[in-house]
Amino acid sequence: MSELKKITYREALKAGIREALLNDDRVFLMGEDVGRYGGAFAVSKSLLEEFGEDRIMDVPLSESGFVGAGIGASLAGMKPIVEVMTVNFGLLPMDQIVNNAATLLHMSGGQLNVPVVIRMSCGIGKQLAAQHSHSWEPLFAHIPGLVVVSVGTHEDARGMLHTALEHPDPVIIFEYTSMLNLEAEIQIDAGHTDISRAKVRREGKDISIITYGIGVYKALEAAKRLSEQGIDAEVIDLRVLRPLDEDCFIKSVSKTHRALLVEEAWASVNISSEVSARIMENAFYELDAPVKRLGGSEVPIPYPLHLENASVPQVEDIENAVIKILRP
Amino acid sequence: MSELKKITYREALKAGIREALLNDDRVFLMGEDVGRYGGAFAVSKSLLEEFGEDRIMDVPLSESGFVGAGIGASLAGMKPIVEVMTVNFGLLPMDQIVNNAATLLHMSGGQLNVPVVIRMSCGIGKQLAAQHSHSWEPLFAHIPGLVVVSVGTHEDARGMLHTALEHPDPVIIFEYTSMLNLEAEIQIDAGHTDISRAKVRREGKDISIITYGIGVYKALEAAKRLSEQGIDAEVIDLRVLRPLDEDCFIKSVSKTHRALLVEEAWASVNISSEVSARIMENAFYELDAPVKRLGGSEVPIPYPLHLENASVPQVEDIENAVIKILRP
Amino acid sequence: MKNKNNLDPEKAEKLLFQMLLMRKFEEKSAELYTKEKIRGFLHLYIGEEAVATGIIQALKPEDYILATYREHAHALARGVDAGVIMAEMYGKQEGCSRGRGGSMHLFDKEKNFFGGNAIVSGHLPLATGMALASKKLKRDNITVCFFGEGAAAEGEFHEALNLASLWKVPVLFVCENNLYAMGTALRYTHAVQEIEKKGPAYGIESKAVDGMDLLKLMEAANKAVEQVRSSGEPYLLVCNTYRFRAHSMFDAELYRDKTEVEKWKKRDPIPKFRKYLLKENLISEAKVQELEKRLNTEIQKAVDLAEAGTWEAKEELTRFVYSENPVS
Amino acid sequence: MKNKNNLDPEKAEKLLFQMLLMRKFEEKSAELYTKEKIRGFLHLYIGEEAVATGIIQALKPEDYILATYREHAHALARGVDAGVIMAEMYGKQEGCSRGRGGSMHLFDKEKNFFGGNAIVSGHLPLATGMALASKKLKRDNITVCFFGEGAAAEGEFHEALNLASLWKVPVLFVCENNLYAMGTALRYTHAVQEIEKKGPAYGIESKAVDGMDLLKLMEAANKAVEQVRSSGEPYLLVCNTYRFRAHSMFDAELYRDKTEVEKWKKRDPIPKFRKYLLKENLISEAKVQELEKRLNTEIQKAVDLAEAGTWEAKEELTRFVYSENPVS
Ligand SMILES: Cc1ncc(C[n+]2csc(CCOP(=O)(O)OP(=O)(O)O)c2C)c(N)n1
Ligand SMILES: Cc1ncc(C[n+]2csc(CCOP(=O)(O)OP(=O)(O)O)c2C)c(N)n1
Ligand SMILES: [Mg+2]
Ligand SMILES: [Mg+2]
Repeated sequence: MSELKKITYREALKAGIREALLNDDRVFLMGEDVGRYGGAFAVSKSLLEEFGEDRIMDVPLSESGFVGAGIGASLAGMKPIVEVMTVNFGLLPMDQIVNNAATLLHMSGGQLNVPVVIRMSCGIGKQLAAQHSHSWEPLFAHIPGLVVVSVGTHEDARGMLHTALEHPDPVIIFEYTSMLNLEAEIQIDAGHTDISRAKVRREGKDISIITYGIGVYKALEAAKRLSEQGIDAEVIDLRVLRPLDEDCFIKSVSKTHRALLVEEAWASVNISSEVSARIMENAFYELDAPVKRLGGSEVPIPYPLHLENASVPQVEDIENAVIKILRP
Repeated sequence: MSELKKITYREALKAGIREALLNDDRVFLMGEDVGRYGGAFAVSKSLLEEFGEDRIMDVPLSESGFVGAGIGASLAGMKPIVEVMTVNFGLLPMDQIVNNAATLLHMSGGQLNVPVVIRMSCGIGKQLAAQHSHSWEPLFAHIPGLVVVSVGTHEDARGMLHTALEHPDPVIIFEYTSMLNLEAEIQIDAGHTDISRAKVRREGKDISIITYGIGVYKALEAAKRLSEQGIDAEVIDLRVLRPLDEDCFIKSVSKTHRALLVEEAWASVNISSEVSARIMENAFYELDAPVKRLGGSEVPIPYPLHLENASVPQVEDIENAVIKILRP
Repeated sequence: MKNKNNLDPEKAEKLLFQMLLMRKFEEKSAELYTKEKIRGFLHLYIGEEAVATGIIQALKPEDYILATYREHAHALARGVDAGVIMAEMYGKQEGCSRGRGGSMHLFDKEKNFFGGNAIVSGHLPLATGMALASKKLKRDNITVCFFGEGAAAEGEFHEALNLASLWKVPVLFVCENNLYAMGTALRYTHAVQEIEKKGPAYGIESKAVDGMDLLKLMEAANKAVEQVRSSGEPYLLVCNTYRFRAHSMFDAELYRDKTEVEKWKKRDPIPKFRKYLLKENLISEAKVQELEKRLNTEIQKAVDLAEAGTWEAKEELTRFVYSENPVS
Repeated sequence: MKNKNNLDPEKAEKLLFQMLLMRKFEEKSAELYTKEKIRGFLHLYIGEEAVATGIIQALKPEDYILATYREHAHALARGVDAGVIMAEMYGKQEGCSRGRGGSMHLFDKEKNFFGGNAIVSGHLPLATGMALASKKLKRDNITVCFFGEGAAAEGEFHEALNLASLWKVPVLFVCENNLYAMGTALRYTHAVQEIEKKGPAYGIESKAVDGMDLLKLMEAANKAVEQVRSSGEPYLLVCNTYRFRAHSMFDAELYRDKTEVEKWKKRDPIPKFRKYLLKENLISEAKVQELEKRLNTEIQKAVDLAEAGTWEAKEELTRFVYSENPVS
């Protein structure tokens, strides 16, 4: 086993982008303020200096236009990484993403590949209020033709982009603004990570906590605390939200017989709904208790910290919910 | 009980719009081709002649612009009915709908009401291929702050608009292109219908078929056929997709102990996922069998009839799925 | 030996045949639509043939073409086989999009024909992006994007043109101004009705041309294409034309006078061009008659191919949602 | 007694005080941000004060105002109490949006101040729609919409201006051209950098004005407002200005030279106006000193109010997602 190094989530993302640019001339990064500003969240800082204007393209505010252009460029042989600064602006290019990127391959009878990668920073946690705190993974996960991945760990921050760029179909990558400064240890030679499989982040036998994104570290922390109370929770990071890796969580639930689904997105019609429905369909007779969900409050996120915190599941909420399921 | 009359779904919709225009001067209809063309599907035919250009406004192709303008007009005291010709163009104004219409009330601390009604024709069934056959109710149903309703019957086609216009918050109405020519009988004095409650369209005791939109008549037809085989199915029309009327379907499932969820939208992360998850959470111990879902195939809808038909649940599929649940 | 309009008999014959084929092909399509061989939406280009013909004759095979849902003529001009197009409109797997697209979604990657796009203005950003790829890859092809005057009201027009100009990429925007967007006349779509006046707001050279006159179109197209190719910068060519037929097969044409249509029919580009060729001795009466005969054979062949075509198996429904060989 | 610029001592004092208040208020806000009293995004208007001041002084109380996330100054000019704004920035329920909005989402319905919009250009369609409502309701108020030059690249700019012109509605579009959209300079945002050249493409009268000179601004604003009010038609006023501070508190300002900033600071609108007033004897030195003192008291009062403010109870989180009195 190789050495570990400490790295922030931001540094991990940046290392992934830099590697991609070094590896393949067809790769370029385009988005609002990715160059001269250094990236809205400093993820792409200094890449303009290193790679030049042709590879790191600042674009005007025109999300539909430049995302569409990225799709077009990918149709014509490039490998664009399009950054939509945050998912909060991600509805503006959504028609491009759905009616073009996700559709062209099928609609053309298999002729046209769209190997574009679209990165969006997302989530809550910086008191940015209603229009800037969205978790819209569920909206994109509804769309066939897209591969939708969620970067819940430093390992994936470092390794998912490469795999996404190798995919011949459009990949949407969700990154989490509130995790950027978070440090963690990863293998010094950490490599590419899968975008087709969920991952068991902690093995356990009493209950499956199924989550993604910001939920992963929260669930791991909750599992740690629960273990002190004699509860052995398994933590599953879904990672790929479409197509879902059903086998992974069905297997887990078939072992633990209980599940808690955790996510920050608004609680109705979200990823957890889908996971719950699939457990219902495929592991109903394995269940010792109904599957429960902890989702985001169904409100436009308010600005004050105490209300923001109350809007999404916290470690204590996960802990309590697990206890309630196991010791009703 | 009053007399019945035969009416097409189109006529019912039109009668609702006409009544709204007659009732309140602040109501106006705006959308692409609603006036001179007579409505893309002839729903608003002759209304321009009757009400004039100020009440029936043809607008340029600019969905984000005119939907946003409708939201603005509602902020300033009007009661706009904004028609987005079909939901297929509904991603273009989605930022307006989500970040403005659904958000302003909460974000302003309760000051700003947005009493706009947005109508969209939707669904599959006319061989219109991938970009023109969308069922995106789930995308809108994910958004708090919106009231999302689905017009699954002639009664609601006639009566839902009025109720929607009385609501002080934004209401999205989904109508179904493929039902426009369908005739049915409704009360001659059919009035306004609820937009807050689901409705049991057929009572039964063996299984609950829970659906909305095009699914309603299909489920009723399947229930009829099933009754000939001695199966007594209850059919629930969800009608309001946000906020869901959970009580209604939980009560039904608690009675029948089995459920089949039917919808045409893509099968993952859809309304049925949410309904299944809620049954899991609230009626798990009532279930005699796992809840099953029949959803749309997860493909961009292809043009040829046989493939189009294969993309969504048909009456036989519902019938077979019920039988499989009841007589495994 | 070329005449002053740069025409020799061979090219003259080819162009005349092309326009006749477009006309006849669409007349046949309309007939087949009423026979329910073709379904869904069918948008005829009849009256506008000079535009696609004039522009596409100026292109090289390696240039990229994007068009709207009204694109049979463009595909024909590009050299996509009439039979393969007809098969597509039948929904047969021998069609150019494997039958999945239908009339609105003709694609032929080998011919660099990129659709067939039915979200109005949705392909403009793609065109800018494809041209960007050409620039980055140092290819010397250009991208040509056809769209209606209605599309120019959409935000994506604004974004795509601004990006193309900022990036200095070789794209020719061809606005087919046929005075109507469905039933909405130009004066209700644009506050400024001369679409060519919009180019300067983006620093894009723009020109309007009589779209009913093939000679004028060829001249304008040759110049525009040459300029885009040599400068590597965008250009906006507005072709003022008229559609003789309804918007689609679902259109009662309530919004315009028959006399207006008749007036425009007097400017039919096909007889005009034929007359010119005869006058200039670039073609003989006998040759014209021969062409008409060849035409009938060609159309018959196309219909035969479509009729003999086969339906894709239902089991293939979910193919091409994702790539089959996920290697990029 | 008014001087040639239509100023009397009373108005002169009021305007100077207003600009000083904006400046001081934001300096204080920056300080409070570093103390973590204010969180989330904070965008300062320092350097641009003449714009909001010059425009808003020309308005009547019944006129509607919409602004961006950089709107403290606009709210102050509109007469929203500084304490209530500060409380909002603290997230206290005494704030003008009940603390839910924070710095980016100031609303005050009574003052006809409609935000506080943080999706760039998302409020332009709203403005067109509000003006449409005024027209329909035969009110004689106008709508004023502030936005940045970056916003003018978005499709919604195109759509909103075209609609406003087609509909002939009384809206004044005020482009605050501060040369940067975050870190993206004007030349990277617009192929044509004179934003006023975009108006004619929509048939909208447009004018550029020195945004650093209150007198010139007042003159231009008075004229523009008068014209919008009397004609009932839109107008585009481009105010060329500069922000002295970073885009937001998360901005290392890598994209511009300190010397450029220093150069612009020499054109600071506040000293310039003060000097002018002193020269013209519209104010005395003593009065200026008195104003400074009043200013400090006012700021202190605002901070005190914010400090003394209270947090909304967590239990209220889900209020205002829908209206509490669903009567329209
Ligand atoms: C975004 C979008 N909105 C609405 C429609 C419905 N629609 C299809 S064609 C059309 C008119 C387009 O007019 P124009 O761009 O002038 O092209 P033309 O049909 O005249 O060739 C409309 C409104 C659509 N397909 N896409
Ligand atoms: C649709 C959208 N895209 C991106 C952003 C992120 N963003 C916030 S402000 C800004 C720059 C806006 O520039 P401009 O319109 O010139 O206004 P300024 O900030 O200079 O006043 C950007 C890119 C956003 N808020 N909304
Ligand atoms: Mg047209
Ligand atoms: Mg700016």
